[in-house]
Amino acid sequence: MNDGDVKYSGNGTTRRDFVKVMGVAGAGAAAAACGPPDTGDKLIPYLIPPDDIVPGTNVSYATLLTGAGPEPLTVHASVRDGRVIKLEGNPSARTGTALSAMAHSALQDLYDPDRVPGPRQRAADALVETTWEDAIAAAGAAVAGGATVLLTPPAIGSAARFYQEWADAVGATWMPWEPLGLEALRTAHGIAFGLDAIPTYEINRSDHILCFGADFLGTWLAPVEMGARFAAGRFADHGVQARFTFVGPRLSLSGLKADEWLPARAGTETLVALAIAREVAARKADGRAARVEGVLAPFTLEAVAESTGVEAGKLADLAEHFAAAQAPIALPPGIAGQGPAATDTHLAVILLNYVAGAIGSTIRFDGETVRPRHVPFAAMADLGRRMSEGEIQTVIVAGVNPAYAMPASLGFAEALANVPNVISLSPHADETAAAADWILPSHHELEAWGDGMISRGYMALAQPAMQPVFDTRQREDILLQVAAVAGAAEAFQATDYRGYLQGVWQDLHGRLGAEAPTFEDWWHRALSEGGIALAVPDLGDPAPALTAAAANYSFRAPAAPEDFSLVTFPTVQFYDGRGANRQWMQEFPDTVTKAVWNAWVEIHPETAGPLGVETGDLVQVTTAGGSVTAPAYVYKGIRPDTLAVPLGQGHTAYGRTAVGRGFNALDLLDGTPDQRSGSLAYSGASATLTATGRRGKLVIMQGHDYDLDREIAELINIHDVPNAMEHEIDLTTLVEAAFDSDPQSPYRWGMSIDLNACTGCGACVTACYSENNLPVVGEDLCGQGREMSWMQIMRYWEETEDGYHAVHLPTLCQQCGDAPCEPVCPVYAAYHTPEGLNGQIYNRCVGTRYCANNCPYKVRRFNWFTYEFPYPLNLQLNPDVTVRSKGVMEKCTFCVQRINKAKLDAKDEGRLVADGEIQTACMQSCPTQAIVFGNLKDPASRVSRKAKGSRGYAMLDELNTRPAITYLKSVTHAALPEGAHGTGGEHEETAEQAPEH
Amino acid sequence: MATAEIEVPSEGLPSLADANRDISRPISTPYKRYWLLLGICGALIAAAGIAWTIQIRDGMGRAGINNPVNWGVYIVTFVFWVGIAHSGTLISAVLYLVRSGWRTTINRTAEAMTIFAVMTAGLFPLIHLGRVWYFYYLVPYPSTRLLWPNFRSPLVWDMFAIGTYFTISLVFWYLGLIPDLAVLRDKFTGIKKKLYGAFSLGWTGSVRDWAHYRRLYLYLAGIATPLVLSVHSVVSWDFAMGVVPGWHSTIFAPYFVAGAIFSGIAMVITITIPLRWAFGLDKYITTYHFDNMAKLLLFTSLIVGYAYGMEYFLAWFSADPIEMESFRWRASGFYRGPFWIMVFCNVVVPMSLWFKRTRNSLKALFVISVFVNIGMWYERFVIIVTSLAHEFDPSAWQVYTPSLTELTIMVGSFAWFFFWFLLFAKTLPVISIAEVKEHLAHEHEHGGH
Amino acid sequence: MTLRHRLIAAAVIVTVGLPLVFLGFGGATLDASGQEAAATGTLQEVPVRLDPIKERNPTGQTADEAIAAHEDATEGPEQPIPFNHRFHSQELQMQCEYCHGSSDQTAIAVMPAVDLCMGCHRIVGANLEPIQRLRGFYDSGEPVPWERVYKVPEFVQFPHRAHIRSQVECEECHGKVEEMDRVYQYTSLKMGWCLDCHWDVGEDTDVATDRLLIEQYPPPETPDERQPIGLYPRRLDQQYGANRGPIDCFACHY
Amino acid sequence: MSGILAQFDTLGATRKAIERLKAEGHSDLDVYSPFPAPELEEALGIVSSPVRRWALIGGMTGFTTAMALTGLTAIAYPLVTQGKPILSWPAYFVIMFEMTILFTGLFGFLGVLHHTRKPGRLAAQYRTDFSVDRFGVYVPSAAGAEQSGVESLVRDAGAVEVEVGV
Repeated sequence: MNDGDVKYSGNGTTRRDFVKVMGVAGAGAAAAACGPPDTGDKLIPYLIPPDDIVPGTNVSYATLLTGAGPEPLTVHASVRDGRVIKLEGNPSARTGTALSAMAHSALQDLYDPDRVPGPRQRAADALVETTWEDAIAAAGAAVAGGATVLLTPPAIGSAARFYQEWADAVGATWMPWEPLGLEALRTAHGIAFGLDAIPTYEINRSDHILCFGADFLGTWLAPVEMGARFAAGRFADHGVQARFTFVGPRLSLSGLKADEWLPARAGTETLVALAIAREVAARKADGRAARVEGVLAPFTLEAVAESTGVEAGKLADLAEHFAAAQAPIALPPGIAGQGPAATDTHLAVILLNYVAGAIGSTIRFDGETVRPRHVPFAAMADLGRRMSEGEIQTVIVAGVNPAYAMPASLGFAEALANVPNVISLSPHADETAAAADWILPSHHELEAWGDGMISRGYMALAQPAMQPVFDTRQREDILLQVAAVAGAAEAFQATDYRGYLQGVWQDLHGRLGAEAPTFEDWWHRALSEGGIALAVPDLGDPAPALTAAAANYSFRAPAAPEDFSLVTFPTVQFYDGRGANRQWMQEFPDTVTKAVWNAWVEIHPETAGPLGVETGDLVQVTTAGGSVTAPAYVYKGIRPDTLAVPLGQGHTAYGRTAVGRGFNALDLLDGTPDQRSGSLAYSGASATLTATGRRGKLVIMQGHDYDLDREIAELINIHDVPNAMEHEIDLTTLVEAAFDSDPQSPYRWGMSIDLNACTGCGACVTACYSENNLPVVGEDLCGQGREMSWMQIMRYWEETEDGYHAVHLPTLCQQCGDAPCEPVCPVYAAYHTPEGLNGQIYNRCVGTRYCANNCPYKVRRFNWFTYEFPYPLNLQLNPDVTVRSKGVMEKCTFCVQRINKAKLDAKDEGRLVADGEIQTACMQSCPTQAIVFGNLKDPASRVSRKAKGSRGYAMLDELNTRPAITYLKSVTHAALPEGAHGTGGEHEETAEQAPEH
Repeated sequence: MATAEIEVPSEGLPSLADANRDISRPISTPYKRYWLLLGICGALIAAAGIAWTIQIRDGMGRAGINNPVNWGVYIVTFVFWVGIAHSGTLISAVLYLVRSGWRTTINRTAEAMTIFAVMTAGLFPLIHLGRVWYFYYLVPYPSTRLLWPNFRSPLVWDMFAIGTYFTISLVFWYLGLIPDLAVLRDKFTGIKKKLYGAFSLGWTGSVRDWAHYRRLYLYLAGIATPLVLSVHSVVSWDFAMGVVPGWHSTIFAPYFVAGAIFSGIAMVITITIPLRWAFGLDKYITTYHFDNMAKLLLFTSLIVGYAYGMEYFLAWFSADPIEMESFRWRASGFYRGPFWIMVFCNVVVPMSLWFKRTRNSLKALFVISVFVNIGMWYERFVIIVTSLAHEFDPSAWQVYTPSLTELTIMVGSFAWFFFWFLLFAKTLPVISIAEVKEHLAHEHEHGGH
Repeated sequence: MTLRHRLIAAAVIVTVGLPLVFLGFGGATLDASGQEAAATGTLQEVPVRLDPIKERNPTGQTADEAIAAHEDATEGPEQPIPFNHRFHSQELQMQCEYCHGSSDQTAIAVMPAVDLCMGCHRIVGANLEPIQRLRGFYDSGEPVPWERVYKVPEFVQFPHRAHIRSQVECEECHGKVEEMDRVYQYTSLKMGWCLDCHWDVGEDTDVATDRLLIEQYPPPETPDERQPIGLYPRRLDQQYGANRGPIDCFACHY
Repeated sequence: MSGILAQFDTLGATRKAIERLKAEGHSDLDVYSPFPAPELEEALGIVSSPVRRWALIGGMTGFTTAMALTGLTAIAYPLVTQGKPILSWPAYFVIMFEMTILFTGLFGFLGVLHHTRKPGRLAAQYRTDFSVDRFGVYVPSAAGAEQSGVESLVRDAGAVEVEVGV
């Protein structure tokens, strides 16, 4: 929770000293009921009171997360008694308080019990403890030896400058690398417009989004920002919303929101794009069309339909509509669509955007988006070769994990073994660190200084939010010390990175001109606000001209795979694999399959049927790269001739949580790079599939895929929006009724959830874990239906006339006014509060579990065991929320701790709680603002207005439980079958499968 | 009492003294097998005790139950035993009120069964409690928390109903025992005499005492009858008060009561047949009695069968797709096995009782009664588990399979029940001597001249 | 016969006793410890606002006596440093807030930083043995491991700030600390004891919030006919009507 | 001690003896029977038992106690569940019903103990045969003159054994 104004860490020392003390006491205070160390009967005061901290209250520090998925996020680290207990989006950021699931889980990355606790040295086959002095000395000597390579994540800002200077100073090569990089996109834009840039995709302004595979709502470019833009573009209350067409072999998280799906064969997105571009050009017949006539000529609908497996008719309709659109936009293939000819695909999409007039209107090169440059995959492959040929003396790996993220078939890990000195600066004992000779563990982002340009002209500043948990050091400080030993100290004025950073910012400050504040004030403001907006240089023509190279580009025909074509895709929870060490992410139900703690192979029913394969059966997938045996997931959102596997699992190191889960999809890739951009081909490899006949284990958190027309998940056609309401949701009766809340209470807390805006990204779920001390129970217990998540996102299929549409349904306690769970409790542990909440009093609960039986929404969770929070994970626990122990029922409380705090604040100021003053954790972190919380008794509150909207409905309304949560129906352009809400003919057959999970 | 309809063969009619001797014989005679059985029961109880201890240490997770299916074998077995508990007081009270003399020879056994069954059933609400060490939160007593139990909760009703039922049954049973205890007091010497003497409260059989005695006995029979009906109704409301499709039904109270009587009678038969054989009480418990019980069994079986049918009819008649889906799945889904076992044991098998030959063959009767016991356990399983496993929110559907802990404790509960029953059979007259004498006396009077 | 009479006596107790017990459900008094009785006793005596300075009349205790008194005291845990509250607050007339400052902003008890102690004790009483030990802690950078006196269970959320804002006197819960040589747990902290106040806070603690609430949300003219005594009966209503401490479970347990 | 104890082995004989003795004006007879014998009660002129009053009072107490328990505790700490009234009498009625029955039974039992003077010692004139198959008729304090009369009367009625001066 954010206590009013944000503090900055004046001079780091005060907090350090006090943390020395409070670190311990804090642990106890938080670990209340859950076992781990408690200060028990001791009261530990400060030694010296820090100026900016009141014990027992939260202080937020603005800082920067660059490692949480594809986009950098400025966050507020909420610190209680010296421990970061919660991350929230920086309200002043463009994405507001929104965060991604991965970003929330950065806390568990910080408190990972298996982080490297201190410097390590390889002795024989084991890594043994050593001192920083020895480690630095050894590293320095190694660097002095020359032929050094420094591997880091890409960066813009001081870090980039520092690494370059450092590399120059010690005569090393700096290779910034990002596994799921954007090299193909950059290259394509280079070819098309001679621009080395990443454009901004303003889908919020578009009326027809045509996506060629980019999972822009999950894992591509900027999911949080794109989510917000998408929701804006899909705001359906006025009966209009952007049409969304998805082209590609597999429906990704983003694909699930699409109105229509053109299942093009993997690699043939290029052709689809070109064919449509050709049609659009034919219709537009303007200058731009003429420019590309030649290059598009060969790609007629018929020809393309032939090789893509999409009916020409559909293509024609699509082209028709796309050409007619006011502000069309075509999104590139992203990672999952990144084949052996990635640049071609990107370029094809660019041509389509070009002819459709999107360039310069919905796609802008003068937009906010900036992404650091990095070396392509090909360069890394080459590095591997040079290493194995012994050209490299020393490799310093800081913050990347090539030993895992490079396809095994390239033998990068083996090559590492061939390097005399491998020095890892990773905070985690990941695969690369495991292969290192020395580990000099660096701080976690939340413990470190740093900065970075997160959007054009905005320089974000990162400050340590807490005292390091382990004996680690600032990554750049280590490099400085190493440089010093290597005799390159004089290259730097600053002795530590904080000094260096301030130096860089001094320069920035210098540019501001006369009327600027003093550096101190400016710097402190930057620290407290999380960054500074700088003047943006003029970027020239927003709609640059197409180059001749692009106009005469020769597109290669994609090779048709013999058997199956394989698609490997990153997931929201693991991304490139960095999420695998976090329990929250392992237990995070995959946004598409709802599988947990594992990796799987997605197979179309028509393919699985003949093989007799059902979800959970083990199948073997073999490619040129290798072969894996894994449980199948029968998924209708994929082409019958395509197999899809998620990236990010199958770690051999990286901590207890990650090791030995699922398989590493990269083992299936032979590492063929795209010729032009040097990017790795994540899709398009040809694979063979064999059923092993054995039963594997795949835990799916969704019992049944259809809501059987039970008024649970609702989908309507865009034309029905104005008259969508089945029956008036009469707020007056809803909240005035005495039994919903005390007539004299000014509050009836309620929520509205817009299913149309909800993209199923799951940020809310993880936010809830971190706010409410939810335990993680592990794969087995999940399989037994004993998960503890207070909030789950159900993924229900709704039939449309020529397909199906997924509705993501965030399910949490509905805080019913007429709650079935309450009267059955023999001890009043479940009861109704005067403000309309369903109280659940943990210490009163005796565990009859009657309430859970009687809850129609099945949102109550029972503590079947007492779950452990191994140190230091317990440091993350929120002291404002009781940690529950065995035998107790628990559930969502609408973050009552926040409600109570807000009420206290309001009382202090002699006023009522203002609308929007209370944000539940889920609402706070929702990128699309699908969740709105507030006071239903205030007719002017946002939630009241939303709930009155025409799309509002109450889940399982016929039970008359009078939920405080109003769902807003999801809206699609697709035609819906008469009367049905999507049970279709599936009812019987699917109802059968349900129990077998 | 009108006893004319009793057709005990006048030939070889035991004398009153015979009655004393025969009925109290087992108490003095030693049986090797008896101690063996007692030992086995003890061992099983110990095993269950260990299982429970482990569950308390680790948490309810030791049982197989999960989120949608929060109640499993524990509650199933609880309802099962409450059901068993019913025939006892029913036979005693109701048959007493309607003056069916044939109850005489079995009421003692049946009442004992009631008491032990309630003692067994009463354990399960505790065993299934997540935090059993806080069970006293359910007890209404003035505490520093100033909090009281929620009397709107069916679970609290349950507590009161079961408690009352146990107490009243105990009084009823003990009252019936007093004269017989006096008999034993006069029969034995030494410590036994002292013990039986103490418990017989110095009963002399004075006619004045008999007057008060008969009056109270009548009252107890009177109040016990509505009590019997109320108790299992309350138990059924544990479910019927819920919104769960498959539970939320108005026929539950009569349905459960009938089921309870059904299972109770079955258990009486299951127990009396070996008892009669072991203690050689053929003279007192005759095929006539079994024939009557068999008829009652058949009748209740028909009611139960009707209830099964009616549940489906109502599901269809309600036209509620959720209800319909729930019942469709019950018969064809993951738990179709238990469902059809239930139907076979409770509806099909008892139909053989239409034939007098079956009713009069003790072997057949024994087998059938065992089938019914099994079937009734499965009935509760089907009602509780399948309903919960297939509720409103399809994405929450999840099946449940019992864990070893649960099964151990369930088996233990049977051991616990028979343990007490064995103790009873060895220390107290299993047939009401006084009442038997009453009948014999009248027989002699009539048969005499 | 005596047994018979006992039985009948028991019956009478049951019949007459039970209803009486339930009528007397005022509760806490029934099985409250002596402490609670004491606590509730002093509650009535405490005037609304006391001027602490006037309250306190020094008894001329010397530092050495103070130390000795702390060590000899029987109630409450002995502290690592024999800190004497009586001496500091009664003899030296120090305010509670001087050391336990920001209790009004936070939930947890605020212990003074060693730094604060040293503020005086660099000079004052520097020769005393306990003070030297204190200095030892300070110099070695160790905090003083004070023994905890009051411990609210983990499942209770107790915000000091709310109570201080409602003008609850420190001593209503902590007792007359200025008369304690060694601080001991003065009140039971049992739920019933909390409720004694939460149900019956006086009218003088009315604050703007509640007037505002009443203006905006007047009680309904027609009480909900669905229940005889109003669905949310008096006590719950009045937590909005006057500045009651809430008796809603969720106010403290979550 | 001048009582006379006569033992019979049939119900009929006992009954005859009682009727004659009463006709003779012996009202305070103690009659023992091995099983409940309404006939003998009739003969002795016992029509009803005060136990009924005990049961009635018990029932009423139970009902009111349950009412107090449920109602008062609900008001003591009023908590709302599912919009049900604080005083949900229909729900509370279940409790009242059960406690009514409970108290009826218990009070009735106490009543019997009270009126039968139980627990207590065995009367001097009690014979263990009474718990087997003998009926006993005890005529207390028959003075010398009457003794012979009573004795002959009972023998005449069919007493199988007569003890004088018990």
